[in-house]
Amino acid sequence: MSAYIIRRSLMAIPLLFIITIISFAMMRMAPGDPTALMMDPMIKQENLAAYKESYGLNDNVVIQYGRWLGNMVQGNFGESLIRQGVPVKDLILARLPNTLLLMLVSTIIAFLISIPLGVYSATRRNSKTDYAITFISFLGIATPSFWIGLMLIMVLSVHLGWFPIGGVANIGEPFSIWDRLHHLILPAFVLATADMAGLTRYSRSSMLDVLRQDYIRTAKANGFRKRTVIFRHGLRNALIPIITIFGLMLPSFIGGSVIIESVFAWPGIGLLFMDAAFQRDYPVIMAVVVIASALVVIGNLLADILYAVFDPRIEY
Amino acid sequence: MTLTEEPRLTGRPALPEEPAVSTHEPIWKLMLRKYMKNKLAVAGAVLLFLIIGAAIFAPWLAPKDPSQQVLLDKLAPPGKDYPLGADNLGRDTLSRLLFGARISLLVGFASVAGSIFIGTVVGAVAGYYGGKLDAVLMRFVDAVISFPSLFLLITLVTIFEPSIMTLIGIFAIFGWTGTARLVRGEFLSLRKSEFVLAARTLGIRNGRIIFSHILPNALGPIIVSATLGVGGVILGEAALSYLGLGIQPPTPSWGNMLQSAQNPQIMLGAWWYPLFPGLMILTTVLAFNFVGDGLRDAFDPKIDD
Amino acid sequence: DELPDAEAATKPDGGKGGGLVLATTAAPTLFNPYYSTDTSSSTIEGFIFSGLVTVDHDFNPEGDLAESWEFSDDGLRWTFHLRDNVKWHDGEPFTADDVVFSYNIPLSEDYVGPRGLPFEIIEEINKVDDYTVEFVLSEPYAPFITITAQFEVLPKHILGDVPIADLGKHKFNTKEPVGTGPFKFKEWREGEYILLDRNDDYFLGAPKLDSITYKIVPDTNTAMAQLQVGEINLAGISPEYTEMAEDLAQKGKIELSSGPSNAFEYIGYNLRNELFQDKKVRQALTHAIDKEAIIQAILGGAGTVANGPGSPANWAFNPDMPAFDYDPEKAKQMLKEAGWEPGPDGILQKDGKKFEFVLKTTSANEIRQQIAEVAQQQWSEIGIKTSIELLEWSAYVEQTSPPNWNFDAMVAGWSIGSDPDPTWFWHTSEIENGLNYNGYSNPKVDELLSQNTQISDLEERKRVIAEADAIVAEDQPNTFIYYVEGYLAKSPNLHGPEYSSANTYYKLHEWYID
Amino acid sequence: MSEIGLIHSLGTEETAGRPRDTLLEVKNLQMHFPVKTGVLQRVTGQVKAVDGVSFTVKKGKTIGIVGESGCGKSTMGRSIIRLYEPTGGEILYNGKDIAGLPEKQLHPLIRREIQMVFQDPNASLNPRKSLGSALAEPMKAHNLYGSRQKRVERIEELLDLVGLHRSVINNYPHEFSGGQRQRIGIARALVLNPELVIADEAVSALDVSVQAQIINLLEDLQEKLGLTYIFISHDLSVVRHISDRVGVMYLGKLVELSDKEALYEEPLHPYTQALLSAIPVIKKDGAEVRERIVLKGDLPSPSSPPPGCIFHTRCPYKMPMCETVVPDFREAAPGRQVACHLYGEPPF
Amino acid sequence: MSTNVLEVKSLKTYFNKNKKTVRAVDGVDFSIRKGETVALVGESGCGKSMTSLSIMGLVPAPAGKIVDGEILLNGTDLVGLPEKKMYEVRGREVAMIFQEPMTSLNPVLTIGDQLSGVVMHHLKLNKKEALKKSTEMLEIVGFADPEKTLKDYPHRLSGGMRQRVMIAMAMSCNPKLLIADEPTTALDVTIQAQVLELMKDLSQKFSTSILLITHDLGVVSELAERVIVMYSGQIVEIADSNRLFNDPLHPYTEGLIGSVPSIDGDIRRLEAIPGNVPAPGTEMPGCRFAPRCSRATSKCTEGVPEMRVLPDGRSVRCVLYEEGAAQ
Ligand SMILES: Nc1ncnc2c1ncn2[C@@H]1O[C@H](COP(=O)(O)OP(=O)(O)OP(=O)(O)O)[C@@H](O)[C@H]1O
Ligand SMILES: Nc1ncnc2c1ncn2[C@@H]1O[C@H](COP(=O)(O)OP(=O)(O)OP(=O)(O)O)[C@@H](O)[C@H]1O
Ligand SMILES: [Mg+2]
Ligand SMILES: [Mg+2]
Ligand code: NI
Repeated sequence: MSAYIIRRSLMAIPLLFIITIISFAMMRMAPGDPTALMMDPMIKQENLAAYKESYGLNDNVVIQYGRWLGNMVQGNFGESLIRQGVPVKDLILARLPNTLLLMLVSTIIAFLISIPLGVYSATRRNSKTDYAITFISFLGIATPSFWIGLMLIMVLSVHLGWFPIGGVANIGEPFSIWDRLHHLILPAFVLATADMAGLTRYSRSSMLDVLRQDYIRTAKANGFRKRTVIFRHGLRNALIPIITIFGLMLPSFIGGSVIIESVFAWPGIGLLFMDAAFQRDYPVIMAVVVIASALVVIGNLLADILYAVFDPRIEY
Repeated sequence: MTLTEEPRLTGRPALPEEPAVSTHEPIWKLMLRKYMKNKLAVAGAVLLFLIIGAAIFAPWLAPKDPSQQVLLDKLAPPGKDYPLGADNLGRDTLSRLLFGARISLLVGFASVAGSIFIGTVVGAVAGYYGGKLDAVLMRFVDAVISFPSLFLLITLVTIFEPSIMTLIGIFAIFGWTGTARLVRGEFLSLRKSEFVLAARTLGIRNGRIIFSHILPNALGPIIVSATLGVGGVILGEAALSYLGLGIQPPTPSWGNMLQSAQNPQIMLGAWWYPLFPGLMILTTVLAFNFVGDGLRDAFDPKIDD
Repeated sequence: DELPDAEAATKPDGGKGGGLVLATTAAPTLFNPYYSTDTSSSTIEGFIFSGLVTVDHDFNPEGDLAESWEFSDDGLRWTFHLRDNVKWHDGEPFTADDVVFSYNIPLSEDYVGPRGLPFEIIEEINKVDDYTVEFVLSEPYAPFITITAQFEVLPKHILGDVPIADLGKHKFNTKEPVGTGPFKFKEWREGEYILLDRNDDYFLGAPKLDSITYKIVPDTNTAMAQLQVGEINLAGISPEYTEMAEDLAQKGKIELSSGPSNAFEYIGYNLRNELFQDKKVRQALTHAIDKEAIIQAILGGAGTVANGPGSPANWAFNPDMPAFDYDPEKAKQMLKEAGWEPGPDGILQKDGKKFEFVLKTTSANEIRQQIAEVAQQQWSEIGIKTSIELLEWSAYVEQTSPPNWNFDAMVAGWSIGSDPDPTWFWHTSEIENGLNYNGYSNPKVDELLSQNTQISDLEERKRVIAEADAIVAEDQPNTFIYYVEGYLAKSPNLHGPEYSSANTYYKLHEWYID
Repeated sequence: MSEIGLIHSLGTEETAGRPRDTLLEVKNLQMHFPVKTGVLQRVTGQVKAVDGVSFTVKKGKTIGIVGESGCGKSTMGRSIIRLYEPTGGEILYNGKDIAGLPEKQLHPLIRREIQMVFQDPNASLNPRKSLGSALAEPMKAHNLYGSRQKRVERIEELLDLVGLHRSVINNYPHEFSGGQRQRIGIARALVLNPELVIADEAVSALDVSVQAQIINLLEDLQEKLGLTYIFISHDLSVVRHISDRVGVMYLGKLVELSDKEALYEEPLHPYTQALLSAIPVIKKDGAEVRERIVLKGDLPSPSSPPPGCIFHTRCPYKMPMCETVVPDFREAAPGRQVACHLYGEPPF
Repeated sequence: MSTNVLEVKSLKTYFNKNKKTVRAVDGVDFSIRKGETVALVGESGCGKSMTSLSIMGLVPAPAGKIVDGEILLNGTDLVGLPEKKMYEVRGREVAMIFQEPMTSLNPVLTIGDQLSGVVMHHLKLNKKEALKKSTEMLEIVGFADPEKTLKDYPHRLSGGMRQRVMIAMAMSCNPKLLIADEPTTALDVTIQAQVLELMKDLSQKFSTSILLITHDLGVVSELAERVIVMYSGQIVEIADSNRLFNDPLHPYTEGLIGSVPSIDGDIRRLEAIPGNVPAPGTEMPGCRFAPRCSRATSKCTEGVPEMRVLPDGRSVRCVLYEEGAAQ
């Protein structure tokens, strides 16, 4: 198993390599450069030139990529072009935990809510509850998540004042779990909605598939109660395909985090990326891309491992 | 008993059979019947029909010129002059919604057409020929999937100004991987199916096998994913609009009309302005999902009750 | 995390205090005035550091680290007398050495930063004694006091040994800035906030506020929502929110103050383009735009119609510039005179060429976007076809600025500095590398502008600038649209702040919260 | 049936040294599949699905191949029709080796002359093609029966031949019963006037009564059209009914090949004996009852076949040498070949 | 009467689909005595499985429903028995094994989990006892190393082994009736022989009654004492297995037997029954086999012939054997 993990991780390297090349090329194709932000009557062109020179922005793109890659391989993401003198690593480290926390919690929410709903819906196929759950799931899929987020902020935060309007914690207060949760709940929930809806649909059909299987008939013929049949004999089988979905969901979670982070002023790597993209802070852009792709790769690896844990038929 | 003395299979006709079936029902009718059973799907189809119709006939249906500004009527509430109110420059929301439907649907359909095309070609080639080609193509798909697409999207939108064409291109470029995997899966299993083997032993060429035997049988899932894809793109455009990267004004799209919902001043003072584009997006995506769901059932041979 | 309120009990004059919470949508970059260019950084630099002089609410220079100053009759020698009671946040005393050190940074060969320009006129800086410095300028330069002398001073005892080339990336800028200002740097949480503590040893007396929290939010909408629920207690209101702000003020949730801000918005024409080379055409284009309607519809009234450059917020403003009021008929008439006749499709034509062009602006600014839409509509009514191109900020800057000048017309705005010198915008010498994107060139204007910075007499200078502005207004290289009206919202319990386009944080140390 | 005579004149060029009536000669055919394991799909071994099979098929005769599930019957059939590229051995069709030929060269050689009938009547027809277009397609692919009219005539002729009503020409597969679909499958195999038909479990999926119809049909067609069959089945009774010679496969190898009568009367290989005895038979009065030999254990995996004689793990007559020495496939009696050490010293 | 473990009386199980009624089981009567093995034969779709699922109370709802009839298990009518009571019957009183050993075991649970689960459920044993019982059962069905097998997952076992596990599971609670729905159809002949031997042994050992469903007449002949022949939802003939094969009464039975190629008989032409089984849901007056019957007369289509018990105990549903019909 561990050999498998190592091999899988090694396989991810060329993947990441391709991704960095594409990103770098794209990024450098984008018009404008970091000096766009420095539009100011007091700027002297020579100063800008010196600035570009000092960050090597005048070099050939290939050379720049080579330099970047060389540093990256040594774990050095370079320094921000905008926040001069600040290592990109510091920026990432400050933001990444927030994004991870948000993703983790919303994944948990999504799974905790949608799987039971889906299973319930499947076992009550064609009942009123099934239709209701189906309809709500569809609504969840069809509503733009930022819209839900904005609505919730308007109602719950601005009007009722139940939740803070953004951020990860109250500023200047000592760390408290409650405070963290208070800030976390809305964004995590909203980030979870779209996937939650899809996941509910998916677990429903997965469970329906399982309920059609022969071994379920066997369990029934053995006189097990409906609940036992569903939970002991059906659920684990139904979960197996859902694990794959988990792997596939990750990219959308990471993508969705950009939007949710900006709706909820959540200082994660998504917001960092947005800023960096607009400011053309190349080292930061590249670092976020690498981290995000690595997250997806890790997530898929995790999904594979979970798959093996849940499905005894998979052997390494 | 002398049954053996009456060989039934010699002579012509060998075995007098009644025509196999009394009702000659083509497959599409069968699927239509399954589809019609899904009430939500029928509702979705009707809705889509209406929405697409409205988009096509927008110039005739729209009460006003969608770009005609009456600055004094800025954010007018729904009423006689403006059935659904006016926007922040005093343009008629209903007219803009109708013309916006053209843009949103165009982006949706065109980019999905693009991504389905790419995905189908890649998936078909990978699935049918298998082996190294498959491995290489699938690694490539993996790379694209692992790409933090929204991030790249943002980068792309900054490279190419977010015109309709670039958005279509961008969504197509990112949307195809799912289709590719799906089609590959279908092809992998279908290419081993006996009717494909039979076609091969009959000397039918690969091209014809792919297009005439496998593809029609893989069409169901492709169409379903396309249907859901259009909804996804419409949502995606709205999300990009939220970040200010969607279809750019003054061209109306539902996404950029909804974008104003961010503004608490409008949300609190003129809720009707973001409400209607929001509802349009919701209904349309919902309709696409219902239709997709219905089609899935209709195409699925397993579900027959 | 530490409790900022730890020393709340030891507030100097009891009762008053509290924390000021501000919000920005653009995170600051670094706290070193010689390297940062963005407003967020400058604002915070103003809290942490002090300059030789500052300006009051009306741009009048006022001593800060310098108690007084004088200049020689030829306007070349400036002598500043420094306060002798100023301490750096780390307790070291502030002296003339610090000033000499700081002002030499941009003059150094090795300097890699964006602030070289205003220092170009400085010939040398001399320490006269510990509390006196003398600046020698290469030529008389009127804006010296309000531009250059405002630069904040850095501590030599900390940075003196750092090679100038490395100064931009020094951790002083981001991790441990030490200044002489009313607030001390405490913490910078990446992407979240910057926290400053009161400097009890501030030379004008300990501030009454305990702390300043400078929050980073992703967009104005969030900032507005936070203002509404009191999560922030001071905010500038951008024009699209004036109605909401007024509403909130009416409900007593906030208090509003307002005034003209030192900026103007315009549609600029690329005079390199044949279409716009005829002055008459430009004037006609202006006649076609209903500025008043724009102000009402898009800004909720928060602006005044502009006829020419400048701003009513500063003293050099010329209220009597030629005006080209909204008059589409006249516009058509003038265009006809210029040879533009409607073609079969209704679009104006001249010599077989249609009057159509691209109007660029940035998607980063919703107001400009809307102005573009309105302009497009209003021009279409006189037979001019425009298409709007919205560009993401960096791309926009790159396309419109030297050496590309890739635009026909653009919706933009300029904010004027503490000194109203218009040279930057209109002087021919500014075409090649400067801000004169239009490529506007008028010898008379050049002459006036060259004069203006040499005149130390305020009235005389005002007259020269006014004359230049009037010529520009007549030439209409831009359709000047409006002068921005600025709004400042504060929570009712915050005392002290008042809208000012010159210096929002004037006398910050006296602000307090009940 | 004017076309039927055509093929006979086409396919009978003589090759030196080959008996006139030998249509197909399979020599030491091997088909090894790589085994890919794990999620990484690395090749970790070989499935020896077919491992050195040799036999000849005479024109107009039927050879039956029996064996348990997974012993490589289908793989062998598919290798012969070149759905797979064999990893070893020769397939001499009309004296020409087709084992390694690329598809382009196969097309004129065998795609008309060798056809296959598949097991699953549901899966072997394209659900989206009507009967008519399914049958017309191969004609178009080979540029036969040039006009539409001629093709329709041919299709009607085929429908008559396999006992389907002409009116169903536009119907789709789902509108037919299993037996009817199998008739369509047979009709399709006959469209191109083949010489050799490989029937892979062609009747296994059918109900007994329908199965009998199809078997009778196949027999009639052979008689009428002079077809040669390779009939693959796991059902020994069916194979006995239809074949002239029968080969018994075990783990990718032929263990016994013999004329039908001899094989069923007196099976030589212990595996054949066990196989025959295991078949449940309808006990009618007077019918003799075979003594049942119940084999122990399961079929070993073809990816790790036992050394020596592949059957030794289950063989009731196992000898020490069986564990190490691979028995030759040799003539044990006239016209009978067996791979077993019990028949070590030929001839009897 | 008291020796009958199972009595099925005029059982009707219908499916409602697309407003069409499919009479999957259309008035079936039969009984099984204690210790007896009865075979239910007939072509695909004739209602064999539905009959057995009706007994188990597992007719796929809501489309399928027992609309009429009684199923008496030791005198208790299972039709309409509350679901709670049925839990006690299934697996305990009536056990069932299915055709597909490959898919009938839960792939994610070990053999031990599945086997001991049943035992714990019905015999109220604790985990340890249940495992012991499971080990015993595996031994009985011929596993050499039952402890190891308990820890295995189904995918590691071959088809024959899985079917033996299924049998062990079915027999573990010592049911009165074992329903085996095509238990060997998916198995190879040599493996089938093993399983058939096992079933023979077990039925003797535990004197369990067996309802054997199959379409393989050889298997019937091997295992069953009595045979029930079904055609299109109805029973057409019931007879002792010996009599049935030697002297079938109903033309369908006759055709069925004639269709099977013989392994050691003469190589004659097979006596195929022409035509097809009527499509489910087809309504027809009279005998359902009439359209395929070589001996059909006009009488056949007039009304559904009654099931008739002949003096020698055989029953048949055919006009040929009706009172007064010419033999
Ligand atoms: N494409 C393939 N790749 C890898 N292994 C294969 C492939 N096809 C067949 N095999 C393996 O080869 C062996 C023989 O398979 P084959 O299908 O020829 O058996 P068979 O005798 O036809 O069995 P059955 O009676 O079940 O059809 C099996 O172990 C099978 O798993
Ligand atoms: N879920 C269902 N819905 C509708 N009809 C059904 C369903 N299951 C079975 N039937 C119908 O009931 C009839 C009897 O089916 P059953 O499964 O009992 O046949 P069988 O004799 O067991 O056939 P086989 O030998 O193929 O297993 C069939 O004609 C079928 O059409
Ligand atoms: Mg096979
Ligand atoms: Mg059945
Ligand atoms: Ni007879």
